[in-house]
Amino acid sequence: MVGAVAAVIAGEWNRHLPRWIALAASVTGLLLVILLWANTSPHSLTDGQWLMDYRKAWIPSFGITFHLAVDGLSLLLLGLTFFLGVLAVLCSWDEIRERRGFYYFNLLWILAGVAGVFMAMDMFLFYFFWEVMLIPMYFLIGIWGSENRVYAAYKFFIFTQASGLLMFLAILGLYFIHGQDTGVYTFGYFELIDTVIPFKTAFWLMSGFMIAFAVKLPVFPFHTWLPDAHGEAPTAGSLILAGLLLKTGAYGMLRFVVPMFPEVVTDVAVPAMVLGVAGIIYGAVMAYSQTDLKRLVAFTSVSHMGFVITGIFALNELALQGVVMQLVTHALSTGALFLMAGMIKERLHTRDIEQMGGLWGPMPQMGTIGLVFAMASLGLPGLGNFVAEFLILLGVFQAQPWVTVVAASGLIFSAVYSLRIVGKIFLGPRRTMEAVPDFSLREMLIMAALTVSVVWLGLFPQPVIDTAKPAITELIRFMDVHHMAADHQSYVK
Amino acid sequence: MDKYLWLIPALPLGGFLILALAGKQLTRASVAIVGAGSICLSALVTIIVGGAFLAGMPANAVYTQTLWTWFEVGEFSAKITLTLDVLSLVFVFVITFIGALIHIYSTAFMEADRDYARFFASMNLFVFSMLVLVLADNLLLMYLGWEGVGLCSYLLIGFWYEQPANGNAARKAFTVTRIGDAAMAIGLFMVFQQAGTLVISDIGANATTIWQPDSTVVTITALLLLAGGLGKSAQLPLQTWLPDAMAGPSPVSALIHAATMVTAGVYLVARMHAIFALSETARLVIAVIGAATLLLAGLTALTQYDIKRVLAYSTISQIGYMFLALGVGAWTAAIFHFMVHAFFKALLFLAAGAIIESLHHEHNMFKMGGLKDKMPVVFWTFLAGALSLAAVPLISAGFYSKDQILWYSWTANGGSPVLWMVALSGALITAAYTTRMMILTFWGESHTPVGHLPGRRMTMPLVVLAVFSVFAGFIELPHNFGHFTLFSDLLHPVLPETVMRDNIPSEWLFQLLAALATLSGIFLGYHYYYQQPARIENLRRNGLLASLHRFWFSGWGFDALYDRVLVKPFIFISKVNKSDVTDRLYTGIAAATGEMYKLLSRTQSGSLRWYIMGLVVGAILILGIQIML
Amino acid sequence: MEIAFYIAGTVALVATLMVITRHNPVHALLYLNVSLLAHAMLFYLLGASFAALLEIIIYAGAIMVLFIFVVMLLNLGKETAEQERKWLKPKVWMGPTALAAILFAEFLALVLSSGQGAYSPAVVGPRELALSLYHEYLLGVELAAMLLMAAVVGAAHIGRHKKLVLHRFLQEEKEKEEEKHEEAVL
Amino acid sequence: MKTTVSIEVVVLLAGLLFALGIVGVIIRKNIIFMLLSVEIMLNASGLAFVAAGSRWGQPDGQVMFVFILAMAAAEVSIGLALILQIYHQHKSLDIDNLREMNG
Repeated sequence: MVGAVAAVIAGEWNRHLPRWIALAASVTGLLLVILLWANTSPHSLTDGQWLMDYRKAWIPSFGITFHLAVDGLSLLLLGLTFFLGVLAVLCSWDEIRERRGFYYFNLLWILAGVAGVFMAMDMFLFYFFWEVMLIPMYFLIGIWGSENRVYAAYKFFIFTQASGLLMFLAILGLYFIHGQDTGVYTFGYFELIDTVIPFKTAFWLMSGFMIAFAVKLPVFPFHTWLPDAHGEAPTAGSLILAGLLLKTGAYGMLRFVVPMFPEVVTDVAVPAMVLGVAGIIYGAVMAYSQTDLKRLVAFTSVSHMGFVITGIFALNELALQGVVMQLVTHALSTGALFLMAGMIKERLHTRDIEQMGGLWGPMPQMGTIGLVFAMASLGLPGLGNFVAEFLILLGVFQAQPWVTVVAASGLIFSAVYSLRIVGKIFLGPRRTMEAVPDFSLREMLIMAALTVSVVWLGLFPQPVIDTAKPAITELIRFMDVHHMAADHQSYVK
Repeated sequence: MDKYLWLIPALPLGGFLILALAGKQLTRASVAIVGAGSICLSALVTIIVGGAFLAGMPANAVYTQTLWTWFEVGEFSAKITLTLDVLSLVFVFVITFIGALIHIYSTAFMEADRDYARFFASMNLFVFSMLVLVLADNLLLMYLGWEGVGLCSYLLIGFWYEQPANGNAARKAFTVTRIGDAAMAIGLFMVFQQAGTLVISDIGANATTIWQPDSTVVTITALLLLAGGLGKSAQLPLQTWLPDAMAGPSPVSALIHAATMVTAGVYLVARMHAIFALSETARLVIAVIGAATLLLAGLTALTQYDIKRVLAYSTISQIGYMFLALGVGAWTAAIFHFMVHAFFKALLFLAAGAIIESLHHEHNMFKMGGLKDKMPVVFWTFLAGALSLAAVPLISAGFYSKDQILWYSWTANGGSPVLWMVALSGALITAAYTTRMMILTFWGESHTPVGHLPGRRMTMPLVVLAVFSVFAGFIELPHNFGHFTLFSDLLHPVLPETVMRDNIPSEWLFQLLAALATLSGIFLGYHYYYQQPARIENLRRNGLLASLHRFWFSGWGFDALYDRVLVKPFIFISKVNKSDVTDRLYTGIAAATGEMYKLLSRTQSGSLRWYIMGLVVGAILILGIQIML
Repeated sequence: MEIAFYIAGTVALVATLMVITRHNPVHALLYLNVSLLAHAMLFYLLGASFAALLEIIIYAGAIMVLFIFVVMLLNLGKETAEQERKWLKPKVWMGPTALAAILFAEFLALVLSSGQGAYSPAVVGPRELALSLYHEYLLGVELAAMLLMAAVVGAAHIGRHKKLVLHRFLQEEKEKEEEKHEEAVL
Repeated sequence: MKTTVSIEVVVLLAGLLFALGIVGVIIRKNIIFMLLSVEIMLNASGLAFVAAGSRWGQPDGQVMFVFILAMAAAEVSIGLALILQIYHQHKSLDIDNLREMNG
């Protein structure tokens, strides 16, 4: 089973043939994940955190292994990866007309990188995949983007690359500290996680990881690459960027930062949450003033990711479950909004919302779907985002009530910008007299899939929650153990 | 019968789904059948289930039905559970029954509209959400309905989306109520943190063990929940959205902005009475807000030209009465007034809609007039509603419900003479503006020719509602009128008895005063608008009064205030920062690098002397460092 | 004999100062020669007699002659002196001098802080020098030889061959330009 | 014949000469003068080497001087060749006229 998934990923690396192969590959990936989920969910969720484990020596002399493993959290995100992968292939069906082979090659390569990031259990391998997803994204923006694409691509690349470098330094630091302590030089996750690090060093190492993940997420002061990258990327690029690449940041925090540096994380929780809240509000306010539809949606991402980081650092089960939900639902809702922006652009040849208006008349279907996702992004109950935001806020309230109070104002701002989207695009008088056809069958299929998922997540989120549960409880347990250990130490002193 | 409970909300939901997914393909007739039929069926199920419920009252006086577990994390669990007790029964009855009538009315009213299916889809979704709101057994599910009605309200206010003004009104409505909702969400978090559950019955049962009476925590929790209610119910200070919400079609105004959604706040407070009962401060706040709102909105209503805006402000004012009743602890009186108000206000809106449509979308009352003979059915039904609104003694349902509130506002435990005075002057104002509206609309000269008369499908609901507005009052009579308390008895399993103060004065006196206030209000309106309209002009010429008039007309300047204090600064900050200040930091780094490059490339001048200078300076620096160290 | 040292040092300083301030290249060269002879004296006083000899023979003899040849070849005379006079203004030399002064001050500070006492220099004769040179520093000598070789070849190459070719090109270009100019005028 | 001098004085003298050389290089525009100043600097450093060698009674200082000498000879021959070349091409020895980079 593991080998199969790995083979899919490996197989994807050298596809040069156009869209059918891309579609086939991502559908296969999706099917495999679903199969895996169906196979394992009933019994193995209760016992043990890891559903699958695959290990093979890679560069043994440096303690590097090709080690992939999947737990509930990774499984969810993997499912998301391939689901969005299928949609991304579908949505670029007609949009991309030049250099198709290379385009799909890049797309699949990104998917492979993201999937690898979600599964890698070896720090070196993790970094490897982390970089793997970066460069094709750069090409995707730089080659198939719109007017200002080179600037955006550079900005994206420099931000993520610089932060990735910091992470690599931190990984190396961890590697050597662990090696000196135990004599075993290894990049393995399970070994490194137990490394005992002095607080000060731990702080710096964590900062290395944190900055990498925070840039990717992106957390408030590091967000500026996002609107540019989103604005210029092709539709599928925005979809992947919003849906998957941002998630790797959050995944990294959940998987590495929190369990590896529990004491430091507890120490910096409040500032991190404040940053998160700043991101929520800043993103929302910024979103309100944007006239470029894609930039607008990008800023809403900043706002939503603010919820994620706030939730992660609340460090309790409610909030962490909320974070997982938020990752999934945000990918769906924001992805859908980007898709819609792409579709509108195909029809009107503009992303400027000042030039839109009254599109409900000619495109009632798109209007309805657009409304659904605008509502999802403002957190309307009954849609997935509400469950996520509610759980996060509820969890954060247990930790820091005041943070929640401020974050809740994000609910108001999100209403303001979401309604602005709907109002400017679909309502009001018509601005253009061009004929705008409603959804084609292919588009309808994409949007219907997204809508059904987001509603399903809103009404029956329990399967997702159950799947992520072992990983989350493990995380919480880890925190508790460390707390007890820390308490114990302080008693000894 | 409890296993059919789910049908009540499911029917409108089914209607919504059919219309939303297949609305394009259906004919107008089938849209009307699906749209209105689902609600009528729902009303029928309500009557059957409600009848069964009342006939064989279960032991704990509730029907519950758990459909599925929504989500469960750690100790937190939210289930999709419907629960029916008498309080929700009253609401469900009003929602489905009035909803059904309004839907029937709309089939005719919206006949000519392009988006027939969309209208009914939204209306059905609204009814569904509202039913979920009142049937929810936990606060989270209630929140779902709560936001759902907000969404539908948004959709329906902005129904005629081509006019930007409608879209703005819709946005305003959603945003303003959202402010309350955010506060309410925080309230939910507090409740969960303290009670460990969001199930309403559990909270109610354990409230006294969880919270100390009059502790700060319970007051804050109560006030946060109240904020949600204030937003939805358009009470001070979040009332500004409701008058603008009249941009929607008239049936929408009737259903959402008069009969049902705006009373969600009343429902919330009544539902969570366990918490509110524990906080003296919170109840005082409710009462004061209610009193202030009723006075303020009443005075504003006196000055409006647009018939629907008059009705909107009167709605705000009447809900103010309900909040006042809740605040003083007269729970059942509030619910009673809610029910009666739902009947007559829906009636008034529908009749106003009929008038407006007949007069080619003329909203200004001063351009109406003389409709008494031209539209007799509308006139008589409107009169019935107006009598109820003005609370004309004995013959109108409004009198019985409002009189009860007036009475309790003095005598109930939380009441006081000041509140009573305010409520009484409110009654006078209500009567005055109702009379003004009646006279301007139906008497006097005709200013606009009547287009076509409303058809049967529009008048039938008017008549039914008129009957209810007159007779609904008789199910609850004052103590001295034979003490007939069918309604409050009904509600007592859920809501506590109103606690009275000691040594209260005689009720007769109060009723007399209330009646006097109403009649003098009517007289004032009659005098100024019928007998001597010239006097109004004289009054208006007075500078002070004219500016007062302007002030009231603008809704006491709240819109301008919020615009100045909240909206403008927000937009300003947002616009100023459009290109993102933090980006400057990074582009700054990039620009600095560029500058450095230019600077350094300037040094590559090819001038040997410069190079040597550079060498020397470098040597100086290195030696300098060595000396320093 | 310290007095001889100080005299020689002073002469070297003054002569050097004159070198860098003269306008006429020939004068400057002569002062440089004086300076070099003073250096030789200093070397001798420091016990490095062989170095002093080399200084006189190679530097003051051979290298200076090279300079003089070049000056003569280029026919640098009064015009150059005039030019130099125009260039050498206080505004021009103040800054660099100040910089050099700072550098020297730092150097001074460093040297004085080391605190070495006075000593009497030991005489290191040609014999030891030769032994050292062809023993320890053999590689360096070979390298120096190669350097000199390269210099000879390079100088020959640069100084003669290319000059002519480029010179002719330049003239041709000039002629062409002049022709064009004339055509344009006509 | 025996002199006693403090090493500081010799080194300072070398430093002073070196500084003068620097000044010469910087302030003169004529390439010939710059080349002369470079010679001064080379000599100054040679002086420092010789002084150091004599301080410790070792031949190394003089060896270094010999190398410097060799290098100076090479440098001067190449430098003068270049000067000739430059003069023929540009009819000028002004270093500022010879800038061909667009800094």
